[in-house]
Amino acid sequence: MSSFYSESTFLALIILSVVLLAIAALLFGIKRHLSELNREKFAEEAEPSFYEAKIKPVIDTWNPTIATLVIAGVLIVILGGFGYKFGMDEVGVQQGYAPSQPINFSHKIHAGQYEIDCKYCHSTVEKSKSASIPSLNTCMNCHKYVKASEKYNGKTSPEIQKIYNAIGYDGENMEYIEGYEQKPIEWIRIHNLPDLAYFNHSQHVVVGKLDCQTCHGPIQEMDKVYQYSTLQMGWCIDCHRERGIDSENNDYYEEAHKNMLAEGKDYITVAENGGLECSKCHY
Amino acid sequence: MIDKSILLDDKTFTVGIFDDSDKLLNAVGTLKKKGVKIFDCYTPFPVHHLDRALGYERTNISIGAFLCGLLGSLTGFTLAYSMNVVDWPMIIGGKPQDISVFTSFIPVIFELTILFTAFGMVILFFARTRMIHGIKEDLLSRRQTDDHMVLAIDNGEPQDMSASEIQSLLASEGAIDVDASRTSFNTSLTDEDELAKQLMTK
Amino acid sequence: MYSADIRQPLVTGGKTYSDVTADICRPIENKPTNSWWLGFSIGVVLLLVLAGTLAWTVWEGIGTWNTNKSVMWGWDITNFVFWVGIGHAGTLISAVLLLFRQKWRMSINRSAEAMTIFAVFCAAIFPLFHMGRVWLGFWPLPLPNAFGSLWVNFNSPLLWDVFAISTYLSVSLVFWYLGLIPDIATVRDRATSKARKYWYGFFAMGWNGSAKSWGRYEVVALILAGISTPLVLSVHTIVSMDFATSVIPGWHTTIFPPYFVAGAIFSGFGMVLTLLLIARHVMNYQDYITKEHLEAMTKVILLTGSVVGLAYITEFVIAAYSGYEYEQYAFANRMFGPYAWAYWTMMFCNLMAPQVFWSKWARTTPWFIFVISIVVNIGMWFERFVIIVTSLHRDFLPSSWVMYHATWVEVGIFLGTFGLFFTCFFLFAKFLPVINMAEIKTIIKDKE
Amino acid sequence: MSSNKYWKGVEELDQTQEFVSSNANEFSEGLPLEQVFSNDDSTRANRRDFLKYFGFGLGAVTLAACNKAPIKKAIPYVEKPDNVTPGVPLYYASSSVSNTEGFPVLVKVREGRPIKFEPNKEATYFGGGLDGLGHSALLSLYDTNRLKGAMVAGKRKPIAWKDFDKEIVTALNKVKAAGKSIAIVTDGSTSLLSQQAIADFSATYNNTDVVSYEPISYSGITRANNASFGKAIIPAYNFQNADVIVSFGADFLGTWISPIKFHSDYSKNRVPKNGKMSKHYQFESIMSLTGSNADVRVPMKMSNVGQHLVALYRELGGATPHKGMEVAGNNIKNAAEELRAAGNKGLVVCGSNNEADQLLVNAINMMLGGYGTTIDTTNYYMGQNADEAAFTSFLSKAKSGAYGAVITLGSNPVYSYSGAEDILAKIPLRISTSITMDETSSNATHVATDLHPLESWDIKQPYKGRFILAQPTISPVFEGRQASSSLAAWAGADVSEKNELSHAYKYAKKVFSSAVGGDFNKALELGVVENTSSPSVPSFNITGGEAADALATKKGSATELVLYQKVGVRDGAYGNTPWAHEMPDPVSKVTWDNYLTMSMPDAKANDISTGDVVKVTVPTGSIQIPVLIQPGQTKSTYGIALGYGRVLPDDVKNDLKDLGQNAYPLVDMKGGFADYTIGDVKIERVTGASTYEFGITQTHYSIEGRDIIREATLDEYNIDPLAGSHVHKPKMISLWDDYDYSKGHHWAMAIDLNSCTGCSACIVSCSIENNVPIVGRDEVRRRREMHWLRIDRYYSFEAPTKKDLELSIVHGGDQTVEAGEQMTKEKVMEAYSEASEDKSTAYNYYENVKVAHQPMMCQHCDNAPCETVCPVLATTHSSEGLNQMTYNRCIGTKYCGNNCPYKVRRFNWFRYNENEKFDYHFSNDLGKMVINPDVTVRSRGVMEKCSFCVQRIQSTKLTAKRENRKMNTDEFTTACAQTCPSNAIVFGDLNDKSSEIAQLYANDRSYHVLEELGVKPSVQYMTKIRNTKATSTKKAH
Repeated sequence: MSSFYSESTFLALIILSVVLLAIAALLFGIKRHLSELNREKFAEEAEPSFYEAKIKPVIDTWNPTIATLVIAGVLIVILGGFGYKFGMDEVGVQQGYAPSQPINFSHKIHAGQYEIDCKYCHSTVEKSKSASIPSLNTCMNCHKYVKASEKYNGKTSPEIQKIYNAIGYDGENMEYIEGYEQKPIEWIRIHNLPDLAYFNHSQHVVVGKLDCQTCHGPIQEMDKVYQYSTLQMGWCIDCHRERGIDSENNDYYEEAHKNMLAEGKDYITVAENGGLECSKCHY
Repeated sequence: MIDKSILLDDKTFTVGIFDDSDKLLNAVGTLKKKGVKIFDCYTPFPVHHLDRALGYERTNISIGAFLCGLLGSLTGFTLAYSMNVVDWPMIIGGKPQDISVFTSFIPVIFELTILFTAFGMVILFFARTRMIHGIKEDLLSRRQTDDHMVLAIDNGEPQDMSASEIQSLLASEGAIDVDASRTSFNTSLTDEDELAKQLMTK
Repeated sequence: MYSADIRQPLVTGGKTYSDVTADICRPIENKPTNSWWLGFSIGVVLLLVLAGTLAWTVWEGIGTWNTNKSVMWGWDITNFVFWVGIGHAGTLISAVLLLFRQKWRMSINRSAEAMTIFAVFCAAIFPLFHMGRVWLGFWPLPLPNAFGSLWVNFNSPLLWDVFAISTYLSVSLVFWYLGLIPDIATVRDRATSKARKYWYGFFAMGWNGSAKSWGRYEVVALILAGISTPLVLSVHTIVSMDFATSVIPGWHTTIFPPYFVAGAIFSGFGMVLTLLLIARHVMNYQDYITKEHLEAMTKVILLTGSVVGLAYITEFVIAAYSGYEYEQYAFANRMFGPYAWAYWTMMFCNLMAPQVFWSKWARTTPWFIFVISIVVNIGMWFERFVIIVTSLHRDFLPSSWVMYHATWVEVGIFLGTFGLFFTCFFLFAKFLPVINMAEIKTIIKDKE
Repeated sequence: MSSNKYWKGVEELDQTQEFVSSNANEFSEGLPLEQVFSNDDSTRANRRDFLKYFGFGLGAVTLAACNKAPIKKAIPYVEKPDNVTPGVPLYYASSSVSNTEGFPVLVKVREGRPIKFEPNKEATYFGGGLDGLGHSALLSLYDTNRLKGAMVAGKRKPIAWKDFDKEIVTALNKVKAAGKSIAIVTDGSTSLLSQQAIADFSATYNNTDVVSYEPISYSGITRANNASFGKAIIPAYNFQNADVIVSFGADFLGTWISPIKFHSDYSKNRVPKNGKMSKHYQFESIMSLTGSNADVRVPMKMSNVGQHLVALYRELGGATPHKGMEVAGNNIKNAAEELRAAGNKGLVVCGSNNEADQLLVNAINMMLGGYGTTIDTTNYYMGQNADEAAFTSFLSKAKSGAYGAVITLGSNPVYSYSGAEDILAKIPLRISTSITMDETSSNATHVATDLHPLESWDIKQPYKGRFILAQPTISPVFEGRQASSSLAAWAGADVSEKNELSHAYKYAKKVFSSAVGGDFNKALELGVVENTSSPSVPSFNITGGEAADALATKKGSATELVLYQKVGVRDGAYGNTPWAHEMPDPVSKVTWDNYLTMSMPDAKANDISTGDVVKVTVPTGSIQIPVLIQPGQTKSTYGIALGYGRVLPDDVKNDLKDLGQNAYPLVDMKGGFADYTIGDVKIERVTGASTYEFGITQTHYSIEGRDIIREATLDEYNIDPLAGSHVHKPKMISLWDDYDYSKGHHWAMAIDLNSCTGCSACIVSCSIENNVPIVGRDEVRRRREMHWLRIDRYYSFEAPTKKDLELSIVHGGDQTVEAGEQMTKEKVMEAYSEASEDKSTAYNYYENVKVAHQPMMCQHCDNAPCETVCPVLATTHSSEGLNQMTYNRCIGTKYCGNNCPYKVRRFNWFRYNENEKFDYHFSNDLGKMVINPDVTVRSRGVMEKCSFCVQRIQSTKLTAKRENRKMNTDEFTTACAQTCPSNAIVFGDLNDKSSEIAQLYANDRSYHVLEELGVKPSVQYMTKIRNTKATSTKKAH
């Protein structure tokens, strides 16, 4: 019942069909123009075109009032609709945002190829609202030894060298440099939620039992991380309307689970559990 | 949809010009009685009973208005119901989240009914009478929007009486001017000199 | 043949059709007079004040007003209701009087409708700019959006307002424009300059005054009048619900809808009179706006003023009878509290002042009517001020009782709306026929 | 500002201890913030943006803090520091900043920033509450005017500590060589570290004199106790043991000695249990917070307090020939009767600083047998024990040129001691240790900038045997050094940091093991160590008769000026914190100002009204100040609050520049002690001065007879538990089925009007928790204060005689007021007064006003009227019963605010954050650090209001869900309930039948305000029971 509105299909379909019609008309015009050129070339007597023969009489008999209003209306709907949709869906939405990071860290290698658990590095994801970017010493747990030198003629990979430069590690002698002035790595944040929205990773990962990929996409295949989801409110709402909570295995939901069984339902969606209420995310 | 009977294109008319609505009404009555087919009359103000004298049916535009209003009511209800009850019901001031909250929708339904009726009807009217911005006007007398009333008879229409009989009848009914072949012209798109020339020839 | 049952002629001076046309088109076709320039300049200066004060409000925040934690609506909504009230006369005169076949309306309905539209423009400024975040002013529209499609609250009287005011404005515009078409055609056909020909031609929509068109036109006008009448009533009813549906003592009153509608007609006629008396004097329209018209309108003022007065008294009696201490206090506080001056100004202006119209002399003396019409306007502004501010400044908990006085910004915005109003009105008087020529022509003969 | 660097941190957070210790220098440089603050973006940063700047380095500051102060060694209260998780707060037990004697608190730290004080519930002795000023003082940490390091007079930039120390040591040695003395002027701090450091310093410089100085003196008590039983102490008062409390001018709930603890003790006995509650008599001249809560409040003149004490002594059977002076209504006799009946459960306290008065008080308490029960001289109070006589003699010695150097250790005598500035200026070497350029520092030659208490180690001993440990909760923001380390440095110790362990840490550990003993880490975790002994009864050296003789001849003066402290500002030491100033005074509701309180009869007699500026002349000086008419004020007495008129550095902004008048110069030192009651007051209206407008949050003082606060007397309540609630209310009907809140949670609050004293701590706690903006005096004048929670205060008085009143219809028309009726309408009260035949005493009724306090916040109505009217659904209800305010959806029509019957909605009229005009610490880079990252900083043009601390609800629910368990409602509470020292506010889940809130809802005293509106509030109040004999509760109409 909700998808009709929530997906804004109504507006989208109208706009789409109008655009397709416009393209068809354009193509038709080009074709006619070409054939006219052709005719001129062969100096043929111009036979009445399809337009002149069939369409013009219709237009001539059209009511100018209705025609004007329809054209104006269609224009307003198209322009206004596009403008509004642009304002709503494009401004501030950074889906696909993939900035270059100071270190070309590849999730494809780490998470995909080596299957390192996400939580190894993003260690606070089960405890806190933020998943946190790992500190350099987490990197060093492996990269003390892993230098990918086999790919670089025995030298340390230049990307790994950046870690060493930052933390002050002598890759040759495998030891930390005393008194080294450390420099932080300034990563560029990709997933930005506005200040007014409260999002908690632990809620979704621990309680909601979501995979990282649900929101972050096939991160294990990304050489360069990009923003997979729109991170718009509508996107959150859709998910909250569809997904159920695990009421059976969490004692917190004991009462809710009982009520659910009493009502003969299979599961409770997040929305039914109050997941669409404003102060779940905005306070 | 357009009422084609009001178009003056490519026609020539015998016109009688009156400066008094009573005389015009009398003339219409007389002509009708004599079986003259009158094309239309043009007056600067609504002359009462003229349409009846010309034998016009009352317009059924009100039915269209009613349907538009009905559409407005439905739109209002659908809007409110689908948004506040179906798609995203919320707890608002402890009010129910079902159809019983309908009373709150009444003002919006009412306003949309009026809005749809008014716009629908006016659009129908414009469409019926072929009016929209940028349409050129078809005039038979420059003063037909000022103080002259024009009784127009289509020359292309077969009449029982001869043209001259009709003209003299018009003159006898008090027309201040009778013209046997007048074609439509417009003021807004025609240059003033050009217009003067056109009017001179008539 | 069809004379109306009116004792005095509606148009005096033995005008012919072409006299009417000439008289009414004169201001349009001639160069503006000095008095027009003077009035227009004042209007524009005030309009600049409006622009300045609104810009300041948006730039700094509505903290530049003096509204506070208890009186969150002050001059803003007072002015809104004031202007919406004024905006009722035009459509009402045209619609209701058309339905009642009151032919005397014909001289005044054009300018009254124009006034309606300009007044609604002025009114619309306030609900928009009283928003803390005016740039999000489109949010009360039920548009699909990216917030999961978060809709609007159909329970809220403010949302009803959005629908009511926008419907009222658009229907009034249509009604006004429809009436203008034959007259624009007249101006078009008299025009000699290219630009005038083009523009009046553009807006005349090809009107040629055929009997068939007139037949349809009259039906459409009648139905529009028919639906505009409940619309007019509904708009101020809904505005009154902004207050009536709340819990605040002094607001939470079921009498509000009829009381507000009567008040709106009252204030609307007051403003119509003010404007017409000026126009009549400046444009020498004494033959079209006769004393008969003035008398008819003063009678309406007398009636509606008395209705409003009755509402004031009823409201008070009901509050006294209610046994509800907050309601009782709210009304006692209006009369004798710190804003008693506003209450008694209102009572004087709205209830007492119009009673002079029992006198025939008062009803037919233009300068006197003008004075009373101004008094009525002032009184109706105070009515809204009394309802809004005195109810809010002392409601339930005495700890939150406050006083409220406007800042220069609020005063500037209010004055500025007069600038907008008069600028629009002077432009209207310059470019469009202020009296409905086509209709006037139908009644020239009704003089016997 | 933007070029300053406040934080040291790394980009990345690290969780392991090893990493921190193995990378000692890791945090010395490298600042994400430095860059952030150096561009213009910083001016737009707010709340969660702050986290964005840290990006991924959340918590960096926490770890950076280890650099200077090894937090890893500190034991956090709840979690171990190696569990530091960005987004999850840590709580450290520490000591309150503003209570220099030491008061246990928890410091809530987010990502290395202390963002809030919360009461330490482990420290049961102290009551588990906190006061408004205590909360406000947090901002002193983020004060942009803090000094950036060691300063030498005349130089704008800090100099290196090494050079500074060298200069000081050379200078000190010169002083020693010249045979002059060094003075150390300490404050009343009970810091063991300071004491140890002073001892070490004195060992090196044996020419050192130590004198302690406090702006507010309690030496009358200490000297009287010394005379009475040979101990120059302030005893510990146990109000919880007292059944009858008689206070003569002691504002023990507001400002006297240790008010937070007194609050909790006092309130334990104020809720009727088994038909009993304590009885509180208050005799006073000004209307104090304590007086506003008394069962019997009697106006008196403070200059007559000795005579009244004599009368009480005699009534109690004391052997004295003197009669003393009775007060109106024979209340001394009544009090004496009740005290006698209570025996050792009676307690008499007195706010006078006169030794003679206190001697008689001691005698009376001895007679009652209160020593050992209500008064504990064994585990006595250690704070505020400075003796102004010692300071006066120090000054006269200084005047003679005996001192070559003075070190002011935390104290600020230049501000609060008139004349100290000139005398101190005679000492060539003046070293101050304040953290800001205060009055004393700007007068000093050197400033050895101290660390903020939240950056410092300390061990305090507010009560004998009760220790409070303070630990740093943040790495030093600036290059300060703890004062104890400075002293040690000058005494020759090496105070440089070794192995990341600061000198102060080692010092604290040393002092702990010698002075306290036990497990240091355990002590840090709890924050308090108790090492008390059972109270004993002292033996008296002096009889009451002698004391009475001494007082018998003392005559009161015809007019008197009482210098008092305001609850929010106290002595003014932390008087530059905007939160404290914006907190309305609990009694007068005035913010940001001090004023001359004047009684209604005096004002009427002299035709003075509130806001008139007058010149007050007393023998000690004169002052120009606006007047505030204060109901309850004794006729012919006037009051001015101390602690105002601070001279702050030039770059403080907005209203902090202009903080009232300094009344300290008026303190009378003639008798060798500080007398805060001064006779012979002359009031002249300043001609030509325009009326001063106060920023006052409540201007209407009466309740207008409305059923908003319900009251009953104890007797009535004992007969009928529903007393006070017999109000005719309409029957509620609903047009539809109400929403069913019985599933899941249903959050609700209960407020006991009996426990609530109106102290306003909750207001400040709420403001800090919820990032409520400070708007300044001018916005308060326009009635736009933003507090989500306010405390309404209403006055009423009882008609002693029957009178016929002529009144306008709005005030109920002509009426007859019977004797004993309670008048609750402003105009009725005025008309009653005016109806008096004797015009000179007409307004004396106003001396006897009764006061009621009522906290008021969003009632989270189940049928909320605000929700219905919002066009855009910005305020809706949650299924858990919360009225949700969605700021980002709000377009600011303000309709909801108008339609709120409780008027608790607050609108952001301006952009209050990031706005120079409203720069009260939320607009600068440093002040922003105090912002709670879990709560949105509201933008301009949106409505806001109490959310029932929904961020706490959500986080507690989440914790429960994560831990796979049911939620306990006592797991958490709202910020207001948490901080309430008298436990008047209870928050919880109504659907949890075992919870305290569910039980309170079933209480007979419970009612809802304005329940007849049918809005179904979720906040419930409980009838105020007064322990008075009054039988009539009829209300005048």
